[in-house]
Amino acid sequence: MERKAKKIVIKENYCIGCRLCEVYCITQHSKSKDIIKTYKGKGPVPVSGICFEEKGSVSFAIQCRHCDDAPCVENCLTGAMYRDKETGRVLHNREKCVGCWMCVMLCPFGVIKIDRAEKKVVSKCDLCIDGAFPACVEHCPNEAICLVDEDGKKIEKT
Amino acid sequence: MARAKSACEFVAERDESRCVKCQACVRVCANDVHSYDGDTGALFSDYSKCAGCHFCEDICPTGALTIRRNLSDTRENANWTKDYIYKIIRQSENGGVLLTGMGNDRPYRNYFEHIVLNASQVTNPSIDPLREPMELKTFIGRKPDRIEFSGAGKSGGHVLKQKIPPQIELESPIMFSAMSFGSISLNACKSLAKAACDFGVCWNTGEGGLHSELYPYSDRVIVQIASGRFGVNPDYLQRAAALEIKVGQGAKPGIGGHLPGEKVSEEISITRMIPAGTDALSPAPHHDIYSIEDLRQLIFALKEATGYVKPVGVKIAAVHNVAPIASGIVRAGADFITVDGIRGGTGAAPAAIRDNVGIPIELAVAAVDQRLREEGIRNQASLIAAGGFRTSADIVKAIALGADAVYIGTSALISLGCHVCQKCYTGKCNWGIATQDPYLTRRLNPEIGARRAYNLLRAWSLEIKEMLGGMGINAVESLRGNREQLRGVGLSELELKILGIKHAGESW
Amino acid sequence: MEYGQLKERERSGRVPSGCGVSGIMNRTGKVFSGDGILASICSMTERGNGLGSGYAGYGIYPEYADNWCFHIMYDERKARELVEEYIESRFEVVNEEPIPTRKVDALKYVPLLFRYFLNVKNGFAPESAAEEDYVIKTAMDINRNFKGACVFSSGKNMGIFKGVGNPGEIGEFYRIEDYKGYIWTAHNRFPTNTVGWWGGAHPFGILDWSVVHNGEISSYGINRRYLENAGYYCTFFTDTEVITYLFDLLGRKHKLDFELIGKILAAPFWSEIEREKDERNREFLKTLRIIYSSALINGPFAIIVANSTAMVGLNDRIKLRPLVAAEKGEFIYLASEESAIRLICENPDNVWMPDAGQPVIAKLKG
Amino acid sequence: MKKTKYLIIGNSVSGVNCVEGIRQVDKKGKISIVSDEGVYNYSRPLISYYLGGRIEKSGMPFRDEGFYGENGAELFLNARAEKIDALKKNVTANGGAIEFEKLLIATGGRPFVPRIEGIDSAKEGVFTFTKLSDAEAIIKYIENESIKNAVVLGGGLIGLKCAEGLIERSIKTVIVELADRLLPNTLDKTASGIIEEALEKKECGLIKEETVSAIESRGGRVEGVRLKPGGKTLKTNLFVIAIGVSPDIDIAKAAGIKHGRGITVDSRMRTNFEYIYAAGDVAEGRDSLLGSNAVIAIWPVAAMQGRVAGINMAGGSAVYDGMFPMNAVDIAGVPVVSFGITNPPDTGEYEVLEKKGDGFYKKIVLKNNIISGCIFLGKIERSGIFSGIIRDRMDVTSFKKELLSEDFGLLVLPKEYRKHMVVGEGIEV
Amino acid sequence: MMKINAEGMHYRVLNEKIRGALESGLTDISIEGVCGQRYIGAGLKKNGVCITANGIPGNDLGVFMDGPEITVHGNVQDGAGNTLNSGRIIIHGSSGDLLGHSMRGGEIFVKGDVGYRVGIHMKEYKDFYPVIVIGGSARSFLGEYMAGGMIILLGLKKDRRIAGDFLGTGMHGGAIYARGGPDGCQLGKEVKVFKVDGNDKEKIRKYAERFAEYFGYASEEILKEEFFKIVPITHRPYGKIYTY
Repeated sequence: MERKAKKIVIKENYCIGCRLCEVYCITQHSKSKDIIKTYKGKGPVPVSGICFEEKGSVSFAIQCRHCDDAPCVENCLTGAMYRDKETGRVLHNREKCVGCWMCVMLCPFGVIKIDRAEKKVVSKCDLCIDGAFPACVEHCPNEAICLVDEDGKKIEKT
Repeated sequence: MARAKSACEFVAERDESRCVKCQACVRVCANDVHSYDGDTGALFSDYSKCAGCHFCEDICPTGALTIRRNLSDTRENANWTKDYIYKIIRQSENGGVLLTGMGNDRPYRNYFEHIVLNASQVTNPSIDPLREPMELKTFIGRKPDRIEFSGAGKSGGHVLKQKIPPQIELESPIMFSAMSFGSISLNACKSLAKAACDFGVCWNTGEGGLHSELYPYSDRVIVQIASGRFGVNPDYLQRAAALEIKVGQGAKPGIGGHLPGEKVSEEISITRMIPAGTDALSPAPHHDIYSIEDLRQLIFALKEATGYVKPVGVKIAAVHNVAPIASGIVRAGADFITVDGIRGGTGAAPAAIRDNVGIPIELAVAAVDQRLREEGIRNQASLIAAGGFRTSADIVKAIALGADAVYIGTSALISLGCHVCQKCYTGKCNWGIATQDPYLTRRLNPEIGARRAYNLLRAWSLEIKEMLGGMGINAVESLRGNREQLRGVGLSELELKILGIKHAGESW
Repeated sequence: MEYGQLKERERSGRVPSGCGVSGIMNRTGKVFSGDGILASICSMTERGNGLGSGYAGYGIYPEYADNWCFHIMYDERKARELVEEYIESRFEVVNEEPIPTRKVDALKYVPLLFRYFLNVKNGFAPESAAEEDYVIKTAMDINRNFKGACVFSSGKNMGIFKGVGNPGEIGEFYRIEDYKGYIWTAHNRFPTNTVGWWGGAHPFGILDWSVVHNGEISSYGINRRYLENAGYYCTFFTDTEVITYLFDLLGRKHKLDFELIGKILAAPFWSEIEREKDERNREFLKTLRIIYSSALINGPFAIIVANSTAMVGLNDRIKLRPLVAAEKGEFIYLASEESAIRLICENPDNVWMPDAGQPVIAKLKG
Repeated sequence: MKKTKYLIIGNSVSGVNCVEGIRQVDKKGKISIVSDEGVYNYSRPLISYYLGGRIEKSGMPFRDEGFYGENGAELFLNARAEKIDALKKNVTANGGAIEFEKLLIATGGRPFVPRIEGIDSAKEGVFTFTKLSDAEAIIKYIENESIKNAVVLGGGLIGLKCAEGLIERSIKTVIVELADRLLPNTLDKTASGIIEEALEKKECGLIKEETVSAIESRGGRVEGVRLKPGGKTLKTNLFVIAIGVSPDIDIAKAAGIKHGRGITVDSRMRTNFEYIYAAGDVAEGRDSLLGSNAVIAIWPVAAMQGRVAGINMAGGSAVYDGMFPMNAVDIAGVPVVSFGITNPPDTGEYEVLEKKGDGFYKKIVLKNNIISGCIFLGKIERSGIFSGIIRDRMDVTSFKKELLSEDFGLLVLPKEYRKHMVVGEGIEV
Repeated sequence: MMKINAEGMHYRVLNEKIRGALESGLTDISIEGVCGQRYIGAGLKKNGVCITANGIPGNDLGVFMDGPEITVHGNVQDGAGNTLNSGRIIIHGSSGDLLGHSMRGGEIFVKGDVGYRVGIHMKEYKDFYPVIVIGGSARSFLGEYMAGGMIILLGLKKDRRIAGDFLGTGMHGGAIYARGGPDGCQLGKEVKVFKVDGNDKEKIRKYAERFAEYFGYASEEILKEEFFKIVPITHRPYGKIYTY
């Protein structure tokens, strides 16, 4: 199994609290992938895969760590939460999800978002599976989130 | 009702068709210009608080914001401009001295814009600096007039009779000006320090002391010894690449400095070696230098303290008598002399001083270089020019006028994000530069800052190489003082004479 | 345009020029006629434009070997009177005479040309440089302060002959073939920006230094200010003038040998210095370059420098101008083109191209 | 006699994780699994969703079909393990014996059925609810008999989930719970109250502090149940007994394997026989909050124990350092997550922080500034952070006042802890 | 075969004679007493023509030439083969600076050493493939700005470094092959040294054999020593220096 694990590193000392990561995450996971259309269009605005935290002058944005021993994957009752064999990413299959919240309970980072009405996990970072590069990383104005490979080497957008 | 609300200098225009109400602007403005009303879902902007720093404009993901000058104006009046009127209004409110930040913003003649450069055509070849060797290496320090050596050594080589006085070696004749930790954030210091080290030039502590997180960059630091002597101890002197006695700065010749106690944080307190929360006061003069011979005493005190292995320089503001003063400084034993022109920047200075005291660096460099040459002591000290270098061409011109190297301050800060809003003294720099507020300082990621400042050094060095190549010169030392490469445009005879250059149209 | 105006115009500003150079030396000091140098320089007609040529010969005045010899050109009789009065105030005049010339129709403006064999009035201590400084001062004073006069040669047992014309014309005019010397250098000038002035032709000389130069130097401005700092007055505004003074400063005053002068004028690149393995040598080279940074000659040049003891060829450090050297027996040849050597020395023992910035040094034996 | 290197009894989460654990260490050794069920694998907790019609059977496996083949594990379905010969190292199943080198007992739990009057004569309409076959039987019964209402005995996790499944099938359901609240092991009265309201909206009946004392049947078919102590009779044709499960230890007991309530295991999931392991609902492993062994019949524990057992069986080294009870559940549209001790004894050792809002409730139970348990109801998204804090027995003194805050997150935690959470690249603080 | 004695002859006269001879249909011209005459063969466009020059031709030998072959018995001065389009120059002596400046096609063989900036800005185009083979050593800036074609540097004399500094500086195409490798030379930042592959060896063999034939060497001796290839590592080494 060839897998090149990529992770997003959070540099909390440099998060400026603008929350643009969320804006770009939402846009990237929208139908149009255009900010203005995403927010001002008719369709529903997607939920970002990012948990933004702020306390006093400190803030950061955290998203799924794609843990090597991901408890959300290991304990998923339906296999909705799974590890993509090719990329090593932890991904979520909405179709399979029944909303048992096992993953929510076990994620020590608390980064899985739910939709109560639908009874499904609604959003979880997929490292922008549709894009070449995670949108939050690309657009973070202060490089407070960076993409690294499994050796911790920074990956730049090419 | 003489009271007036403060002048709205700027307006933040919001294009509602583009605004997606992400509220990034609300979150980032340190001046609280923008606000979001949860009830109505509307965004408001209070222009009166806007400093014109453009941070919100740059952060807005949809380009919905544009900062413009507020067009509201007073009646047209050649003397009583809006600026002067509002200054009086502001002063009438509290009876205080007007403060400002950055360099002189008055429209004095900028001689750089009246000097043009030469290029080779036919009679000698221009050089392609990308492929052919092009050397910008510069040494700062005292040089002997001639070499002294004893005949052939064992291996047939020459043996120097004595080492030449200490030099600092620069890969490009551009250094970062003195900017203290205090006047700028630690992240800004780190950015510049790292860029300087990565590029092989020097940075300068200002009189802020040397924070321990900056130790990794101390190989290339010029430390300042200023009137407040903040952070000065043997360790500080020992770590440095060179020492600089700060007598004056271009933005406020004859004026001291004052870092208010509320900005003296724990970190600054440690670095400056003063109790946290107390005012850091730099007296106007050094109270151990009331005359030139006292300067000599301090220069040699520093040389003694550091074992004569580091160049010791003196920084002065360019004032009327700059050339003889410089000569005196060189004769007092300085290894380099820094002259800071009237456009030199500052974190805070009385506007009246900043805008009216001193002379332009172009004239000062020309006068000092010429004076030192006339006295036959030009070799004895390097000349560093400072104060308002905005482009590589300014640097080329300064070097051709006689500078060995230049200090860049404002342009370095612009590379870190500064938009020259001139509000440094408020401590609310949205770009995380001229502030100690942890919420704001984190905005300057030193990794990015170092990369950007490095890029500026690289870009300007490349441009300098291009200009040198055009002149058919492949080592910057052949530009230094080479005023033949300059011509004035639209300058009076007296100005040309002071600059020591011919007018455009005159051939060799 | 009158001759005097030309001079003023040329002397009011710097005059760069492209050129051909040639030099011959017999290292044992055996003198030989100027025929060879004449033929050699004349073969490189393409390198000049008829606006200046000249020759320097060493060993040509054996009968006045111990006297300073000034070659002076005058615009007019009045200038001559004033200058001679000044010279007499400073020197004992052993002999004075017009420089022998032939009439050459092609030469339209010809200044008054005189030579003076002189002794300093009050002797100086033998080893001191004071006498030379005195001579230089006199020559510079005349060139600076006397309108219409120009000292263009001021050494001992050597002479410079130059003027506006092609090398053949100037050679014929000055009767170069009549002189015998052990070093000859010559120049064929291709000035830009000007129609040429007699005083501005090469070789340029001060004391027994003479320099012929091909190229234009971009560092002129700073080289000149550096020299002015060292007490030289640059009155000719030519590259050759500053090169000559640099040799005088570094060679005579700082007592550096030609190898080192080469390393100053055509300094090795920093990258080359860094590659020097011997640390002491590296330190020396670095120091040399730091101290003499303003003496670096930047831009293209190929020069032949001579004094009474040596002839030296030197290129700029990236070799932007041509220079070829050859040896045959005790003779050494330098020229811009190999053909200019082959013409007068059909089968040299050795022909080579000097490395950039590496001086070719031919020293007088014994 | 068949031979295998690894034999696993039970094909639920422990068994499957055991296979993966073995394969982490031993890529080749033969693995055999015996299961008394007829399907290759499925998540037992999903049976309520199946009952409710929210998922198909095809959506129930927690490993895909290729799992056994890919891992070189032979699966014997409908093969009930009848006997373990611990000394001879073989297991009798389906009449044949299988010889093993290492054995895992992962027989899970068995529904607890209390003694109720008339239970033996009620052949039709009385069910338990722990296996897929139970759900299938209920569905079949409902469909065949056109059942319209039901009574579920037990307001614990199984009962509630069963009730929810029935409600989704439009069966009018009444839950009978002996305690004074729902999920008595997990929730307190406040939390229960919120869920009760939600159930009420879904027209689900709830009778608290009562139990079923007798089943009334006619012709072997349930007609109603009688309550105790109230004595009231509820008419129904469908009665589900969903009080809970107990460890299925009979076979182990017979083999002389040491046990308490469940099979006693050490930190490597070994029984008193060094080549026999146990994991999951049948095992009595370490409860990190109690500090002693206990049966914690929850999915994550079963998964973890199965994996640890597998690694150790294959010669690797893994330690199960104990877990604690935790539950995630969604009842009537109310998501609930709970950890550890949520109803502390009134001994004065415990400190309780709680906050109730519109549709949400949060409760933290502390002992000596270390969290013993908590309840998140309504808003559960960041609750996982507590799983780590409780596991690591972190002292919360420095951020106690933030514990109930609306925007509780990682930032509230001390920097050192954030560093500790992420080994290597992750969060730079 | 036509013989011209060029002694004392101006280059205009000499070139006039050469052109005249070619126009009259001659294909073989021998010039004696060449000494400094510039532009020999300048702009000549004709195939199958051989010019032999005995002596020292002046600058710009064969400039803009397109077809003829010039053999020089003697050294050549600066700029030989300048902007050569096709044809061949065989030099039995050494060369001055700028040999093959901007040459687009054709071949130059030099028995001895070459000066500075040899092969500067050589470039190949369609079927044109310029080649310089140097028997001795080269000075600095060999192959500067080189954009195509090949330079083979044999360094047979071994009396000095095979090349000077700034070897291949600004090079963005073509290849320089150095016998024994460019040890001790400062390379341009755009190039790196690689081992030669079979393809390279074939090319080297072809030209080494020709070199040996012209100058009387044994090609096996030449090919005995290992060759190294100096080629640019990127086609756009300066892509990141401009800001738009």
